[in-house]
Amino acid sequence: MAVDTMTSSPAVVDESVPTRFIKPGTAFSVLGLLLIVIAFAVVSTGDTTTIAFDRTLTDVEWALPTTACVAVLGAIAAAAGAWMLVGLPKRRLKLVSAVAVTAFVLGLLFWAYSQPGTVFRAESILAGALFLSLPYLFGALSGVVCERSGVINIGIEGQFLMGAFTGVLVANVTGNVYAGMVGAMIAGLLSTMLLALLATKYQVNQVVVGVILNLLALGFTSFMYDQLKKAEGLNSAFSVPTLSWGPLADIPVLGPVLFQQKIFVYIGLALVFVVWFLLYRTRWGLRTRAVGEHPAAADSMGVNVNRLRFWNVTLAGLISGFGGAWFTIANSLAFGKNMTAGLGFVALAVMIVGRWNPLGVLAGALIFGFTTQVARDLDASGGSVVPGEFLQMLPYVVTLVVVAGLIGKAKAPAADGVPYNPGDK
Amino acid sequence: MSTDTKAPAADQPDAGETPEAKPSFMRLFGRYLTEANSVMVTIYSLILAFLIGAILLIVSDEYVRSTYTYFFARPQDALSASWYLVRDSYIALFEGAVLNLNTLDRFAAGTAEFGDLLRPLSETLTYATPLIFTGLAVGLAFRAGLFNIGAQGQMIFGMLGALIIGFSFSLPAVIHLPLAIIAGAIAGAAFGAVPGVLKATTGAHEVISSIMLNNIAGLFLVWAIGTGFLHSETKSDLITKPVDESAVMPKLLSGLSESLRVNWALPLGIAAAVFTWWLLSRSTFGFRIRAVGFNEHASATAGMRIGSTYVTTMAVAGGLAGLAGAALSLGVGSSGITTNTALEYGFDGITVALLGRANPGGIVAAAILFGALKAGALSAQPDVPVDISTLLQAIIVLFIAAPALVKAILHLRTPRGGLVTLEAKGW
Amino acid sequence: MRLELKGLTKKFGSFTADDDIDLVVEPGQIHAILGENGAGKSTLMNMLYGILTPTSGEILIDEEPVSFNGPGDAIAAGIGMVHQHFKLVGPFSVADNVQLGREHTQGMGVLSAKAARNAVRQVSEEYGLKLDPDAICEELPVGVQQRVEIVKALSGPKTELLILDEPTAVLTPAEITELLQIMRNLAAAGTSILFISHKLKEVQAVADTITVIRRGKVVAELEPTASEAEMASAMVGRAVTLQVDKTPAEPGEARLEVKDLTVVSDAGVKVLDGLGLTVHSGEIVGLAGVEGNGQTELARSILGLVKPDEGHISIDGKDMHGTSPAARIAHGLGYIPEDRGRDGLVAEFSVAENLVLNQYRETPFSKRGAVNAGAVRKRAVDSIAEFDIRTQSPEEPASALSGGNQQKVIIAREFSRPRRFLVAAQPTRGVDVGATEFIHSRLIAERDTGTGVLLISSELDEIYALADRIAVIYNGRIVGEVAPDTPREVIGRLMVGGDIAAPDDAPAAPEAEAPEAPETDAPETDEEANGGDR
Amino acid sequence: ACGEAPSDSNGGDNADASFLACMVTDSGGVDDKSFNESSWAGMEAAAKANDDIEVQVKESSSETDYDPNLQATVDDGCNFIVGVGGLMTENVNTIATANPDIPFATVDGFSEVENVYSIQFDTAQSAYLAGYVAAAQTKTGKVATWGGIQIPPVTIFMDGFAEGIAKHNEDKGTNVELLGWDEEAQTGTFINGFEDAAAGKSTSDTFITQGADILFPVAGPAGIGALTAASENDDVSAIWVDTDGFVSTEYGAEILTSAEKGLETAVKDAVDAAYKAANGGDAITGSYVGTLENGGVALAPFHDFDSAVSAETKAEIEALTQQIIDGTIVVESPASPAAS
Ligand SMILES: Nc1ncnc2c1ncn2[C@@H]1O[C@H](COP(=O)(O)OP(=O)(O)OP(=O)(O)O)[C@@H](O)[C@H]1O
Ligand SMILES: Nc1ncnc2c1ncn2[C@@H]1O[C@H](COP(=O)(O)OP(=O)(O)OP(=O)(O)O)[C@@H](O)[C@H]1O
Ligand SMILES: [Mg+2]
Ligand SMILES: [Mg+2]
Repeated sequence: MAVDTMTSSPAVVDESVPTRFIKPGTAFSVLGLLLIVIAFAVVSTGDTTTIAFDRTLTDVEWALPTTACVAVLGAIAAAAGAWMLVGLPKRRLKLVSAVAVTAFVLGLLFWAYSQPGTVFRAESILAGALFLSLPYLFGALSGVVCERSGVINIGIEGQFLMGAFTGVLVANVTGNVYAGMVGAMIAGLLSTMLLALLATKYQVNQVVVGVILNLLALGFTSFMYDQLKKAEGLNSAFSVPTLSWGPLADIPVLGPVLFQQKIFVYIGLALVFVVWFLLYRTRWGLRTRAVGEHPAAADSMGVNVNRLRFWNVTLAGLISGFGGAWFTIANSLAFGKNMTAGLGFVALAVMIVGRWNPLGVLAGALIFGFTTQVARDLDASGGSVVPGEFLQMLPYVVTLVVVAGLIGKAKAPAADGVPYNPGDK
Repeated sequence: MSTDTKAPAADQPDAGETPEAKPSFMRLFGRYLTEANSVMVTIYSLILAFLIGAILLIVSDEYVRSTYTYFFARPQDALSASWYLVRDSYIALFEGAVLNLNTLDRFAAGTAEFGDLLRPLSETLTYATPLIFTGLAVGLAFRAGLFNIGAQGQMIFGMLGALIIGFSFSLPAVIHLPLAIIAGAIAGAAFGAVPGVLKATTGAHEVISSIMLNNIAGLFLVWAIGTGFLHSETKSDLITKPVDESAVMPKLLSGLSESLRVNWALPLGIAAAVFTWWLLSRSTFGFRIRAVGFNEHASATAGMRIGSTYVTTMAVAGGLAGLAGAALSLGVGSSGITTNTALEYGFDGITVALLGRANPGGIVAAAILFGALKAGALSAQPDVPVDISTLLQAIIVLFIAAPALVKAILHLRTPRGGLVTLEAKGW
Repeated sequence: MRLELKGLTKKFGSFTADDDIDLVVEPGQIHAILGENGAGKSTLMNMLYGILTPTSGEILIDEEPVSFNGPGDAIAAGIGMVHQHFKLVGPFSVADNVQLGREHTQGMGVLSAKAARNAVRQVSEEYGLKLDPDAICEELPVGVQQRVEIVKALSGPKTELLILDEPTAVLTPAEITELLQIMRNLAAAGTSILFISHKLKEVQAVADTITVIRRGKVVAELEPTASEAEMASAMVGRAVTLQVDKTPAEPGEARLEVKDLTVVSDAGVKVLDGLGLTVHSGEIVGLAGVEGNGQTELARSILGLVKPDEGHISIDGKDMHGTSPAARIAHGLGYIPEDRGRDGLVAEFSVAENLVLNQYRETPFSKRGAVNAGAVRKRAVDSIAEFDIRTQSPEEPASALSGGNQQKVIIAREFSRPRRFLVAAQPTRGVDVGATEFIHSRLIAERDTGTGVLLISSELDEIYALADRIAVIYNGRIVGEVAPDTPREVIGRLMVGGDIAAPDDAPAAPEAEAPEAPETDAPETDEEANGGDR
Repeated sequence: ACGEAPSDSNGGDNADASFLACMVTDSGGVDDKSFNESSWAGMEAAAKANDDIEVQVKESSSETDYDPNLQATVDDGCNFIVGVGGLMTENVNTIATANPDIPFATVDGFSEVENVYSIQFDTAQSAYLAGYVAAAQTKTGKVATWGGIQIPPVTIFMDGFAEGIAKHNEDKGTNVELLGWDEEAQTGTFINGFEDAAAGKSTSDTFITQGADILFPVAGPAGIGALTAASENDDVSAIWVDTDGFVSTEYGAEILTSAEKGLETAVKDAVDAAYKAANGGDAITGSYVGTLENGGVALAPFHDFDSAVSAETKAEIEALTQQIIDGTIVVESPASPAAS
């Protein structure tokens, strides 16, 4: 008896028909040509870019001719741009853009590492990059859990501070670094609990609460830090060992990067997949996403929206609190005032770059870790043409470019930041 | 961000309430006091914050803490020690921010001048001035539904812009000073417009781009100060050249005492607040900002250009933050700026804007309150821990943002028209 | 299930939305509730479903008093509800939406996608509601979304009472026929149904009893044999003319010319596909069609919010290529958007400000960069009087107005300035009979002054009442332009992509009681239709 | 603050002392593990040694706080006021001119105002010795230095360190390479702050991967990052600055030696001198430059590394010290203390 409302489907633009993309096409063509110009005009002909496997195959070094490499990479980027200009199937656009961006970035890297004295120590740099991506990873994962349930968590910075501080304190008091990590998680939990309470029970604007919680955490940890200074041995550094996975650690590249790291790395990577699984494969995840997307719908199906939000946000604090421990325990450092240096805010950006998806967040955090590490490496090797400050800007500039150029309007969960009042319709 | 009353969300008023024929003034007043209206919530927030601050002070003082170890044996020790500690601490804050009682005595005895009496107030206003500008920068953007977390970076560029004009020329002050101020505003506006342009053209969220731009601006400042162009010719420390005499903000009360640092940036800030108020509530541009801020779809349907509204709003906000920078580099930092001169005024502007409910008048008041906390804390150290001021700020704003919390703690009644809450857009 | 409400009352603050309501729904009965906008119908249903807590009164199920702490309790008690505003999580699949809150798991809270899919298939087969469990809800046409809502409501552990709050507002005539048949089948199987609708014909067609609510009070109990006029006057409290008087149109020169208009959506779908349409001065062209066939994009292209990929639009003889919405508005384009909450009003702005939302920069409302508050207020006072806008004052925020009055604010705004051509999209959606009557008469008056009007409506009754010419849109194309006396089923067939010619002996009765008619030409399954739609 | 408020919470218990010595920090704060902290230690030492001296400190968060803080110390009735940091010198001069009766001191700055006593250090000298030791001890032939912010009190260490290495290369024919600082160009690696120890750690890690086995961080608390990096790498050690890191940090086992700057003693001596002046002694004026000669700067003991450093190297250090003292070797840095 069903009557069809659609006897014929509407016309669909064929995604495989070539379409022109003028703006990105022009941009990539110009950037590619620029690289080619650099290759021939700026790089001197004899220059080489050295890639070393510094931890496993210490005697292997690849010396590649810089001019040729940069020119080839430039050509790839330019070709991608040209393809966009003459027209390419729409569904290939993302892939081609990604190739163009990668080629351009690699070209710049080849150029940067062509200076005498600079060696691209692939293994150390990649291992360092993974380690440096952790604070962004933890912060952004915590953000994902909160915002997927519809609560904006601007307070990650504050939760980091609380975790960093408490982690050291608890480790000192108990003498056990792992107790310190648990302490950091609990501190994170308690501070997000305040956010959760205000956001659900008191329906306070979440952005506002986040800003306030950051201020509160900064004031509180700085104040307590001064208090603790008066007593000996409450703020001494604790560290965790680097785990080496026996023969696995000797695999070139993979070994040093994956099998010779601190426990924080493994927890971080595991969390990405755990959070992903929980969000997309479990009852909790289904309800969480529903609550973040359309709380009234979830409510009408008997899901207690504010209770779920409360606990999700509270539990997300475990992750960001643990991220706080990275600053102190993972780095074998004591606590210092405002030591998180704004990374919590950057983690927020990583969350958006990762489109509120744990796997995307992993990618975003790695981009950040990598650019930070490369910038530090170039700055330290002293051979860079660019002033150190500009190298340090690299991660931020890359994020800007990625967000503006490739991501565009990222779509947040629809009810993100909207307090839910069960009486509303 | 709006300051509007959410009428429908109102809780139930006390059951069976019937309007009385002619309530006496005292009754009305008492009713007002026990109601969670915005004035009383603000007052109670301050009181609650200072109460919590008192607890922290007591906990942090070793001696007072020790008196609590024998509290049950001799409670009067602990109580009087606590009382004196809290009293003295708050008096110290008050003396640093408003009026130093010592100086008052000396003034009465004829050993201090009237100008000395005003010094705490002058300090309060000096610290409040940049906050007025950055608070306005954040508040204005809030009204267009934009979260301008980038005031810090905009201020840094404003600082550099004003500084460069300030030391590059030697002109009559009537031309030079305004020129340098305008340069600061333009530099801040240009930098502030960037997130607006990115949002309008690519949809990039202004919060991310502003955070990135803040970091970029901070690093740019470090680099710029070290360059030969800006770096001080006489000092090897990381400090810039001083601005020319003719571009220095004249002190407001130098007639009374040279040590009164408050300068003409303060009246400029008040003028900026008045301008912002006019812009928001009287001008057609403000009409558009608010319309877009509340509902961009309806605004677009009514023919308003959303993208250009974002760009202009962010540029104006950036210009205001740029003025904060100009106030610093031509005022207290006129002998050269360092990487620390900007402090966190840009980020504090967010808190000020929230506390002032994105209202120019409220922002000025909030900025002065924060300036007082800062000046008080600075002068009260080492007796009062410096970070108490940050904590007090956070707690005050927390309560003000959460009137429901204040209402619940103090069992206040819901006012007619419901609780006034702060509104800000999500992502 | 036998449901009884005794003295049910709900107060919001000092405002009483429902006042001492008594009601009985017998098992297997279809009980219709009628009432103006804001009469308190949805509030009543929300109390029944546990979303709102009654201020006083009690609910009895099979003579047992019950109290619900939330929808979960109501679901457990055997109540299912289809809400007036869809409660579907857009990015979720149909199966996920249906299982939300009562998930199928394979232990440890891990979801079982297979079980969820099967459950949907089972319910949809049992009731003949075809659905693809894997389709993403936000990509489905509204009609199918409505079906998802019904399947959801029926998927409860033991749904014995079904609440349908304005379920037909967004459906095509054929879909309505289908839904009404489903309701009859369910009732026959013993399910009790509470049915809310503003469409009196539907109520006449299915209801066993009718309760009329006005201002939160039960004002009448009617039999389904009552006439439409009787029902309408019971709802509004006065006599209502359901027929709009109008003289024949006198079309003049072309005011809107659309040629070969093509718009491609972000997803790559041609939402408008070479559409052509002309509207002359002094005529109302009704654009009939199932929602989602390009009406929205057409209206937005005319206003200039959507940039066409191909084609031309000219208004009053001037090509609008490259001009901004502001310029088109200034050129004499009037625009009543279909979604008033989203596109029509700034809810936080006052009524006065909303009345000048697209004219605030023109004299006399602006003076040297400042808004002239006096002029704005004067306009508001005038408009409030002329258009009978029920508001406490011009300064009251628009959000405080009832839906019908909000719509009047938009009408007043568009009718209070010079205009050559008017787009009226769904001008009376969700508006009660009284306000509808008013808006209709204004539209006719508008036409009589020589304005060209494009009336976009998914309400065939409205098209018939107002249009001088009817164009039918389907899949982004105009599939037919017909005279206003064309029979309902012809247009109904056009709306779903059929031919003008009747397939066989179609019944002449235009009303919704002919479920057997379109049944014969439904060769494709719905899964395919849904799949192809994306 | 006000007179009646108890002001003893920071400076011991000399509640009814007659002499109040006050200090104003620069933006690093009193716990900067660098010159503010050392100066404060000197103040506290003075109070500890003399019951009649009370001390107090006010912290600044930026140079815009200097004036009010200095003014507040005057208002508090301080009898001796120490401003820490070269950037504060001008502010100290201004307030000292306005209050000619109060003695002032400026740390790491030079002033010509009558009642301002300048305390400066030629740390290039101790850093020179440290550089020499580093060049002698490195196994990889690479040592690294990095700084907090590029300012004179930092770069003077780096210059001296570079020259010490150059000296070793010249005398011993070695080819030890210094990463992180180019004395000629005055450019190098800075983490743009003194707080971010995590950045210090990762910068140090980077140097280690580049082959450096001795690190010389000149970055206050952020330098701790170098010590943790060294603690995680068996073959890497570090040289600390300002204080003897073996004593002042928890990483004694990683610290080869330290380029000391005798701030604590100098400040304590200044407070004592001011106290004497107030009690009828000579007024405290002029300036002080800490050198190897007067013990104001020094190379700290090797502690745990004592056996690792050869007797030959120790003797050479002795000799170099002597040569610097008698002027045969002049360690020059653009950041060397101003005319004295
Ligand atoms: N949460 C609430 N707070 C305050 N008032 C409310 C609330 N919900 C509904 N109302 C008011 O209660 C009245 C009844 O609303 P209800 O939604 O029940 O009307 P309705 O009969 O369903 O109207 P419609 O036909 O437009 O759907 C309206 O005036 C509405 O504004
Ligand atoms: N008012 C209109 N009427 C009919 N067709 C239009 C109208 N406006 C635009 N178009 C069609 O849309 C296409 C593109 O419009 P237009 O030239 O304004 O875009 P554009 O300015 O190049 O875009 P962009 O500024 O984003 O690069 C044209 O081919 C034109 O046919
Ligand atoms: Mg309703
Ligand atoms: Mg164009």
